[in-house]
Amino acid sequence: MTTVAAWTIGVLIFFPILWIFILSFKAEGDAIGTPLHVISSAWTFDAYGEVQGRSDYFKHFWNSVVLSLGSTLIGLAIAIPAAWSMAFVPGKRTKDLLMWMLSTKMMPAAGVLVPIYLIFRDLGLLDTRIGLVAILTLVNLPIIVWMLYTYFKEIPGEILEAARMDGASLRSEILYVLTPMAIPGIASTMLLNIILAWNEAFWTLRLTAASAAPLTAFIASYSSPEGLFYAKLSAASVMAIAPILIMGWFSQKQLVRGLTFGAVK
Amino acid sequence: AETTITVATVNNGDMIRMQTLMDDFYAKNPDIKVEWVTLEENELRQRVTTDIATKGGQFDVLTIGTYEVPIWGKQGWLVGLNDLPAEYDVDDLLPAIRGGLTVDGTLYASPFYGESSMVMYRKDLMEAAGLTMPDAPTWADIKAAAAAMTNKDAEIYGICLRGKAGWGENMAFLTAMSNSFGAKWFDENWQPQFDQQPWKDTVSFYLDLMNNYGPPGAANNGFNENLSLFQQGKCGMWIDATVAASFVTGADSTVADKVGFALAPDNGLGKRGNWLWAWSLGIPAGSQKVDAAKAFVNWATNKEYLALVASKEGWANVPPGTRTSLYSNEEYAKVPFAKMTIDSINAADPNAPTVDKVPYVGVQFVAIPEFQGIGTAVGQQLSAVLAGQTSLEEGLAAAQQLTVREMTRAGYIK
Amino acid sequence: MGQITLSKVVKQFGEVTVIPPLDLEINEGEFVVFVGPSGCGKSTLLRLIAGLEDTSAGSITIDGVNATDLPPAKRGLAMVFQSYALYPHMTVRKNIAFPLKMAGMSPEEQEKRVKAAAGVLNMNKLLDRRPGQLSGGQRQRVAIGRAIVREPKAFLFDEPLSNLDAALRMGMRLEITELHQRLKTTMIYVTHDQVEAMTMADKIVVLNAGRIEQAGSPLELYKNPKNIFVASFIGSPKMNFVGGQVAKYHNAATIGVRPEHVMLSTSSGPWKGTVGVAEHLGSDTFVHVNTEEAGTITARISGEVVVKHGDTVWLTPMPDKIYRFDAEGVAI
Amino acid sequence: MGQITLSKVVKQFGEVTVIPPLDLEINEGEFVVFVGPSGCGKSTLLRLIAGLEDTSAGSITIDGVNATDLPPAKRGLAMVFQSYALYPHMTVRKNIAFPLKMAGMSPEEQEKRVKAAAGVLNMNKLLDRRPGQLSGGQRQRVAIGRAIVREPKAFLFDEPLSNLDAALRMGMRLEITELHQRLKTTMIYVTHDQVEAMTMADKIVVLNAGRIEQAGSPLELYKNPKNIFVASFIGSPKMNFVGGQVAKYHNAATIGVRPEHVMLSTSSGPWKGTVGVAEHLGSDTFVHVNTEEAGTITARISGEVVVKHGDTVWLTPMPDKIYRFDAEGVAI
Amino acid sequence: MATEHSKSAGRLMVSPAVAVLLIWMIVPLAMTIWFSFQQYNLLYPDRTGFAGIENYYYFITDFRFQPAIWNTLRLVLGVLAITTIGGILLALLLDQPFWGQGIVRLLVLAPFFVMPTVSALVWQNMFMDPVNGLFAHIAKAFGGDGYDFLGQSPLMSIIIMVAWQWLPFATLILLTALQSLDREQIEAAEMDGASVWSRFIYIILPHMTRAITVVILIQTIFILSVYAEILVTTNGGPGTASLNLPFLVYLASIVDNDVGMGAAGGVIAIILANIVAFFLMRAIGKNLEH
Ligand SMILES: Nc1ncnc2c1ncn2[C@@H]1O[C@H](COP(=O)(O)OP(=O)(O)OP(=O)(O)O)[C@@H](O)[C@H]1O
Ligand SMILES: Nc1ncnc2c1ncn2[C@@H]1O[C@H](COP(=O)(O)OP(=O)(O)OP(=O)(O)O)[C@@H](O)[C@H]1O
Ligand SMILES: [Mg+2]
Ligand SMILES: [Mg+2]
Repeated sequence: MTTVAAWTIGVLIFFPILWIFILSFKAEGDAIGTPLHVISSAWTFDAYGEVQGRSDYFKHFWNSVVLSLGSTLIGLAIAIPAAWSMAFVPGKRTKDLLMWMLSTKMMPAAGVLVPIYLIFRDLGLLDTRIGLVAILTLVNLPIIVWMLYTYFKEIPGEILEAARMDGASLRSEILYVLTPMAIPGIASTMLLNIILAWNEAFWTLRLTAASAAPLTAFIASYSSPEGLFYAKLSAASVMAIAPILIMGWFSQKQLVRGLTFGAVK
Repeated sequence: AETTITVATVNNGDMIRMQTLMDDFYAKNPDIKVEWVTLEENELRQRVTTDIATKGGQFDVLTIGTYEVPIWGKQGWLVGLNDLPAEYDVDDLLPAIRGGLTVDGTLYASPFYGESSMVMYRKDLMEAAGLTMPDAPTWADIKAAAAAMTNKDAEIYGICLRGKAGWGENMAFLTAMSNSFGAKWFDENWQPQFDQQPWKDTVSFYLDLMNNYGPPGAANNGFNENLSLFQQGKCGMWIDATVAASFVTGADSTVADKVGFALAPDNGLGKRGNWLWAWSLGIPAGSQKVDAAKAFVNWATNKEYLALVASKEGWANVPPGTRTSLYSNEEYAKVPFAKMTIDSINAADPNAPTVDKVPYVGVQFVAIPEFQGIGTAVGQQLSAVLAGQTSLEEGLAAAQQLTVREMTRAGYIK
Repeated sequence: MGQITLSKVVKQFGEVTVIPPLDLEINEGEFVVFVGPSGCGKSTLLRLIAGLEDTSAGSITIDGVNATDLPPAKRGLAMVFQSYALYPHMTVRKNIAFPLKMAGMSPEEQEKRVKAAAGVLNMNKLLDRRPGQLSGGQRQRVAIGRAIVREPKAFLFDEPLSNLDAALRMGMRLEITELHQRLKTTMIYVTHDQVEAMTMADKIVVLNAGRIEQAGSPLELYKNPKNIFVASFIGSPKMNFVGGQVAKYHNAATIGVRPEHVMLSTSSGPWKGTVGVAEHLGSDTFVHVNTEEAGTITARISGEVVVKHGDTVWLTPMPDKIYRFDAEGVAI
Repeated sequence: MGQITLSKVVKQFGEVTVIPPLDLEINEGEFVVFVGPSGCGKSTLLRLIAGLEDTSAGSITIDGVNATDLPPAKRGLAMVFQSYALYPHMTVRKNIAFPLKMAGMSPEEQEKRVKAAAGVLNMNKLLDRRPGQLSGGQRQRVAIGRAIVREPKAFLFDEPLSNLDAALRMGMRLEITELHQRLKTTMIYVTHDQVEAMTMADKIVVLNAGRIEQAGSPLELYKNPKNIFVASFIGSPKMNFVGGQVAKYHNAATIGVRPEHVMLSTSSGPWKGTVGVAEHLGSDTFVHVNTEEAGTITARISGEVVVKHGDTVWLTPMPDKIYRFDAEGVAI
Repeated sequence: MATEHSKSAGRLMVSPAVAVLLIWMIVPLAMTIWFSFQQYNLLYPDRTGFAGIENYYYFITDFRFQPAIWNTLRLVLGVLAITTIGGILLALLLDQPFWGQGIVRLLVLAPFFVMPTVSALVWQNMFMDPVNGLFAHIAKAFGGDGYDFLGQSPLMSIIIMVAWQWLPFATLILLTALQSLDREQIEAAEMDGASVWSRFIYIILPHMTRAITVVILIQTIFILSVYAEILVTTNGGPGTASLNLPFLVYLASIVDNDVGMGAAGGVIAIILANIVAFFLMRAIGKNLEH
């Protein structure tokens, strides 16, 4: 009973993804037919062939990897010390600071595009991975800091004190004791950030041209082509989301634990 | 040394096809490498506008339309193309198209393909209904035909028209249609005209057609959605871009051999409801690689390229609507929609688009920078009217009000 | 090595004074236990000595050197925390070696010392496990190992046994005592368990609201508590206190008598009462008697006595074991 | 009210049999304690009685009614959990009133009963706090309050004191005992602390791997343990066991002697040894002696004796207090 | 944890990071504020200068402004309602033991990884299309007509798309919270005679408050700035039916190329977001403590 209900709902929620997966293996003419027709018609790799022929998937894929990993690592490097200070040497303003950081995430990106574009132009960062890494770092930093902060707060201060008694300098304390202890938290922060960076579709589209464009730009060229496009769009979508989906599935335990933002003790 | 140029282009079929033919270009220009940025039309326009206005310099060749070229050319943002080599044969360009891309005697972009709009219809359905479509129909003919062909139970809708909001979507169609009803955007003092009878006539006729004979969800149908519907045989008629002709008669279409073409309808007022557009290649003034860019533009838009496509993909797939010579080519004349396309293009006059005199150029748009925003906002209003969310009167009143406001702010209305 | 002197040490948190000026002398090799009720400042005092908190005033001298402003690492003390504060991501070996690594010792030397410490604590087999794979008692040992390995001038323990269950507690108590007998290093030990204090300490320091109520050897405190507070804190079960007429008769505001010094009779005695609860431990019996004259009195009787709830009994305090206190609670 | 009978009760988790067929009779008003090592099935047995687990076989009768298949709420029993399982988001008042509210009682009636329970447990002032703001002992009381208020046929306690510190434990132990004497309701109490078992129980049930090793009054178990398992479990400090020659001499495989039955002399006795650690409690001294003949023996001496680490002493077990066990560990 | 030594050393070591962080966040904000008072339209390079509050004035008096505010709120509340209620129900379901629990978890989690653009495209074309969409096909199979989701209920359609993407997030946080509930508490309630429903209302739901709070907070942050889904599907229409604040800002700054007005819109959006955040923190912030 539970099994049936849970599976039904699980499959329903997953269905859109399953459906584009199926459509991506159909000919365009078949893909637009009734569901029964879709299921029963012939399977083909044509859509994938066409998509790959039309755009350089691997370049976009590699850019996505570099951007999401790069921004995540830099973000962590900045956020770990900041979160350390907030969690272990809190001031009166710590909570406010955190809230303020989060509120900057609510700023509509469109409103800042031109200023950023101008800065990027002057610094020669347009269409470079470095520039995008910087922007994605900036965009996701509040979330990273917050996640790490909630994690660090759960680490007993006694352990850091023990390290201090043991003669560790502040650097050693963070490097040898805090960071390794927070590995699960850091890992899930990384995962979430990679996902957010991978799916970010405003800046990645508007600050890149050819060389730094990630998969979001790749998918943007399929959003309204001419003629029948269900199969091609499905194939492109599958190619764009598959890597992150697979990564997410493999690491879901980590991810879910970290996603709770300290909500679950 | 090798030069790499970045080409921004829309994801339309003809452009995609160009990307598959690059071997020819590399053979002829071994030291130039081309990087593509392919985006959806609106995305591309915004992306390119930001870049050129801020002199970001990320692109060396831009795909832009007849709306941008006059505005940008005037700003000095584009490199003049008067010095293209002789074999480019600038005089071969269709005069209407060339006129739309020229500012003060300088050609600022080279047309890749040009289009107007026309009626595409199902010959078989017309026949079954006992009707024939004149080559130059009136709106009344269209309505009668739509009524006759509609069979909702069989999922056949008499007419498919654009309803999706956007200055390049429903407003392109409606503005062109309004021209044939004697309507206009602005009078000679830049006063918006949505509160006048001709606009009301236009929109109510449009609503009448769509509500009675159109497909469900038309308020979200743009070019592409309608194309899908037509290819599946669900539309009796479709009034849209002439380039669609090659798709509805192409391989993906279930009705390829049953399509007839006619000029866009009129109302006896001397203007037909068709537009004029050309996707063209321009070079931003900030480009560091103008020579390479010019070489590319020349390759992509001269006569040889047409021949190249014809040899690889057949005449039906040649980018249409740019050159006189194409239409005098006998092979091309066999293409079923060739004549109707050139007739449609010739029927449009960007410099005198409306029945009355107006202070602007552009058939289905108004070539001022504010038009994108205003057109989109008005488009939303009319889309809401089509979706039944507001009434015709309210929609037009809102359109009038917002247009007045924006034009006042921009300083046109003193 | 291991002589610690606190003079006029004060600690304030914001407005609140947790430790008023306090003087304390800890001799070399001594096992000093801080006891006192929760919140009385035991941990704070220990942390001041460790250098984990700054003193607000006063000075701390370690082996004759003024250590008041030295950082924790420079004081040469080792601390065992209540939670043990083991590094969960390191093996036992790495945990123990950590202070040596921080001191920049060579890996060979580290290994040698770790081996030695592990030998002392009998945990050679555990070296490659992680803290998560250890039982409470084993963790405790690792924490001590981490302290030993640095050969500190003194060990500081903050309630190291309070997370263990009763049985284990007893064993670990013995181990620490034996360790002290072996190493002869100064140890400062915080607890609020008076059995621990009694059995382990050379010197007990009884704290109350940051003040030292009394300091001395366990038996001294047991035999001559300076005041009611100390008397009630030392000894288990707790001393019985009686006021009123009975006390007046002894020329005191309050008298105290320990349960082990109360004799029980089924026939006669000065205090008559009914048995409330009788706890039969086999070896002893704790009888809680509700008397008219003296309120509820607990008596501890060796071996087994047959009394039940509701029985009428008579109690006699041993006359020479009666403690007398004045109205301020100070012993007379 | 409160007569509970288990007959041939079996509990299996999957393939594993945790409780083999077990019979047990609990009389009305009795205070029964289940003791045994960790994992022996104490909690499981309690939960079977509560109805939180289904029996795999056998039947449970409560007050003559077959309750084997009744849901927990219908059995009329109340349970106090090890973690107390207080509802953290409700005030103490709401916590205590919860069972009444679930029973559909009117708010006035609820309030009346809550007040009464709070009075019994002396926590009128705590009613508006939340569990998070209470100390361990106070939480314990709320948990008991929640149980009392329903006037259950029997109380079930699962190690209710194991989260408290030693001092508090003693106090709460007394409180529960007094409560039992007042209410005279059947109580079933699980612990692995034998001091609790000894002091509280009318009847102790010693469990080992789901089997009942021995059941009887505390003193019965103290005096006549059926086997080594029971003997070592009951009594504190633990009984000393000696095998080998010494045991053979007593015609047994093993002999046992309790620390309180070992006499210490500085001059003579059968077992010579050196003092390891001497723990001075004031009232008693525990002396741990390493003997040649009998291994390490703990002796408990009343009052204060002056022995130090390393002293040579002689031990004498009281001859009539020697327990003899055969090779299977069964008492002879 | 707090000697002057460690405090000052800590501050010193952390200050560069915090500074970088602050600069990173302040620079765009300051530039936005600066531009919001400037005349700056990309297509009019020569019209520049101080604009006073004109940009703000025009942004706020735009007839689309009010609908945009309401739609923003509706969108947030709609998605929150679906995801939290749905999330709680799903969490309760997935918490039961059943065959294939791990796989179902993965299935439920999947939408969280899908790019908003892809999700919108897929929903719009393959599901909600009134002629070719799957829903239309299903309706037709039962003799009905395809429903014009995006034309007739545009905002609802977008809420569905966004909710689909965020439901996994809510479900998994709530599920984790549910699993952290002390079993003994449920058993205690059972002993106390609480029915399944009472247990849910009085024990389980209060236990999840904190998790629900986090779900609401995080989702609000992200949903307040939803824009890709609207861009791909309805462009805010028909009319203003699905226009939200970020999209209005997008229209101003990118479609109109009016940088000044876009910046003003951005500033207004931030102010409103902070007001929402403030009330949110007031209303539920205490649940986040300890
Ligand atoms: N960082 C701090 N800020 C403010 N007050 C503090 C701080 N640390 C401790 N205190 C206060 O100082 C007093 C003494 O605390 P301390 O931890 O030393 O007590 P303790 O004797 O160790 O108690 P316990 O037996 O409960 O561990 C308490 O009242 C406590 O509230
Ligand atoms: N739900 C369960 N599934 C499988 N085995 C279980 C379950 N509950 C308990 N057990 C097993 O049953 C045995 C008895 O467990 P129980 O909790 O009754 O022990 P206990 O005597 O209460 O121990 P403790 O003193 O540690 O609380 C243990 O071996 C335990 O692993
Ligand atoms: Mg303390
Ligand atoms: Mg148990």
